[in-house]
Amino acid sequence: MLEIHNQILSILFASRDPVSIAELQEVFPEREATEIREAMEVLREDFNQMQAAVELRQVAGGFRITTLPEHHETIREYLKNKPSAKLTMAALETLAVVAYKQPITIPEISEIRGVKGSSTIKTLLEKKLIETRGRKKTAGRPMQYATTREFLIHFGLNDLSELPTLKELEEILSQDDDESLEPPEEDQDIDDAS
Amino acid sequence: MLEIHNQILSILFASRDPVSIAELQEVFPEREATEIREAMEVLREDFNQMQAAVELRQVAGGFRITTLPEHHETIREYLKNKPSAKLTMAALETLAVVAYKQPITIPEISEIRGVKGSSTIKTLLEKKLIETRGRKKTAGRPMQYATTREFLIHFGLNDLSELPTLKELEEILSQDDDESLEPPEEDQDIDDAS
Amino acid sequence: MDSNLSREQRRAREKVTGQKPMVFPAPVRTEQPDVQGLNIRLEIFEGPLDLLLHLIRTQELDIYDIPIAQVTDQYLGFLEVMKDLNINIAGEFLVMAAQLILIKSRMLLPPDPSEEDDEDFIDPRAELVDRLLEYEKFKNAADLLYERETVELGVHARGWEEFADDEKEIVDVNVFDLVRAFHGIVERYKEKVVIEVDHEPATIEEKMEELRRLVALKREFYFSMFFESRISKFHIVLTFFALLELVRMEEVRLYQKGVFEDIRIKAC
Repeated sequence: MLEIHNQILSILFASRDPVSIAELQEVFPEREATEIREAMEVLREDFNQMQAAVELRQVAGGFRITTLPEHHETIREYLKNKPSAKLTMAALETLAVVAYKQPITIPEISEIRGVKGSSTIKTLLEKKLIETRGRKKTAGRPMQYATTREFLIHFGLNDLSELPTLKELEEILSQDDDESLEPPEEDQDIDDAS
Repeated sequence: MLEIHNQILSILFASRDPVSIAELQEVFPEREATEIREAMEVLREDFNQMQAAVELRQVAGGFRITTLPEHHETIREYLKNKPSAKLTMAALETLAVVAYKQPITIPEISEIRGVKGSSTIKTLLEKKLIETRGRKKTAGRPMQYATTREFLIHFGLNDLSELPTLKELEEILSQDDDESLEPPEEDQDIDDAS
Repeated sequence: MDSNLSREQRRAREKVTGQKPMVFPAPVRTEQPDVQGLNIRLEIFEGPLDLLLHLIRTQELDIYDIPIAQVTDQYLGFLEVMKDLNINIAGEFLVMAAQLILIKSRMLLPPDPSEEDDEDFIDPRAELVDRLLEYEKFKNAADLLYERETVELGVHARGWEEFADDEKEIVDVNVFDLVRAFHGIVERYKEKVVIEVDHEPATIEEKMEELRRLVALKREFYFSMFFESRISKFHIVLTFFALLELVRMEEVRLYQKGVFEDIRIKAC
């Protein structure tokens, strides 16, 4: 038998949103509401006594595990250092165009993407994924951009020739979908998209 | 003064991804690596003793808090989400070949599996379980593939060395029963029960 | 969020959340060999090696001394059943069938008297055995991954991230994302060109400019892509003239594999 405290705790941990007593009642229909409320209260006290990193707080709509405010600076520091190339779709597209068409000017990028706007260029420059690479010898001598060494390192490439070609990608994409994923059983019945 | 244990714990709680010792060292530059490692070990023991809802695990070269498997159904009942799609046997076979033979080209994978078709490659790339890893220095310079960090997380591995060696796999085969695949803890339970 | 799950939905979920593997070929394999009846689910075989291993292992045959005649007959019988059931037999199965027949016939040949003793003798089955043993290791690794996946899918990470990044941000990108993004742009561009061709009056010069851009993007494409959407004959002719002009100026080259094959357009 699983203890209800632990079951609730696992839900609190895995949930994206605050967890309400009403929601928990749906999960545990055989339990009384008071029982659930008591278990939550016990958990809260446990947290407040034992832990000095997180607490169980009552926020809009329910309960939620949150880290204590005194640790927030530490957490921010951690998140800041974490290397990541999380890019927006727009930035990814711009980076892709630069990678495959370098050196390239901003008007040329806009032309290819069919979208104006150079804010993504700034982001990519800041992330050191692209850099300026001389000026194009045409009217106005516009600045050209190319990918950096950091770009290669980040994507685990030795040189640009290791980028897959469009032809190679098309070969992979043209393969029939082979249902590499086992369809979840009776999938059609469950069309909940959260 | 904030205790380093609690600071680390708060980071672990705030992060979805595994947190590595190296990352923590960047957050606490004034601390020795051994100090951080010790604190992590203390936390792990604490978790394993006290908690019965979540555990601290070593995954993909870092540490991560996850719920215990026995709470799976409860959590899903709460989250009301679709059961995650499982990989097909074809995809798992391909992954197994890549995991042991990386970096490897698509024709080499087909050779071992005795089946043509790179359709599973597409799914595995999309799920980020494999990625391109340079080109092979043979005629045509074909793309090579390798497993990713996501692969380690998906299968709950700390690193590839946690997989049995190919030789060990042969031995498992010769024993010719499924029990040998069970983790050793199971055996202990059975012993205790008898 | 739907909080009103039907009973069916709950049941479906319970079924899928079960701890033990369900849709899994291995248990089928542990059943008693049923080669006579051959009523094994066909899709469970990932390829000819998988099928062969199944025949060998379920009948507890010695893999180092495969009774090749018996196994070949069973293998071919299996393909027959597949054919009768109108199941499309992948080419690899047929290639293996041919190999098995070849090995079987070699086994029937008397040993070459010029070969002094057994040491020079190469068993015709040797290569196949090696392949099977090699494949079996990975098959076993795949089973292992399956079990790990089953456990890991039941494990949940923190659902909520404090200080999470913008929703706009997508996950870490890799090389595959990069090439796919570029591919997407090229496809989009192609569509745009086709639409423009369709709706706007154009001169040969404009058409040439479009083609130049397309060639710069794609390096190579097929003339047929201009027929992909509703398009007037006039524009096809115009495009064709523009192409010829580019060929004349040695900016592009045209290729054709055969008389009726599609024309490939490539940058010079």
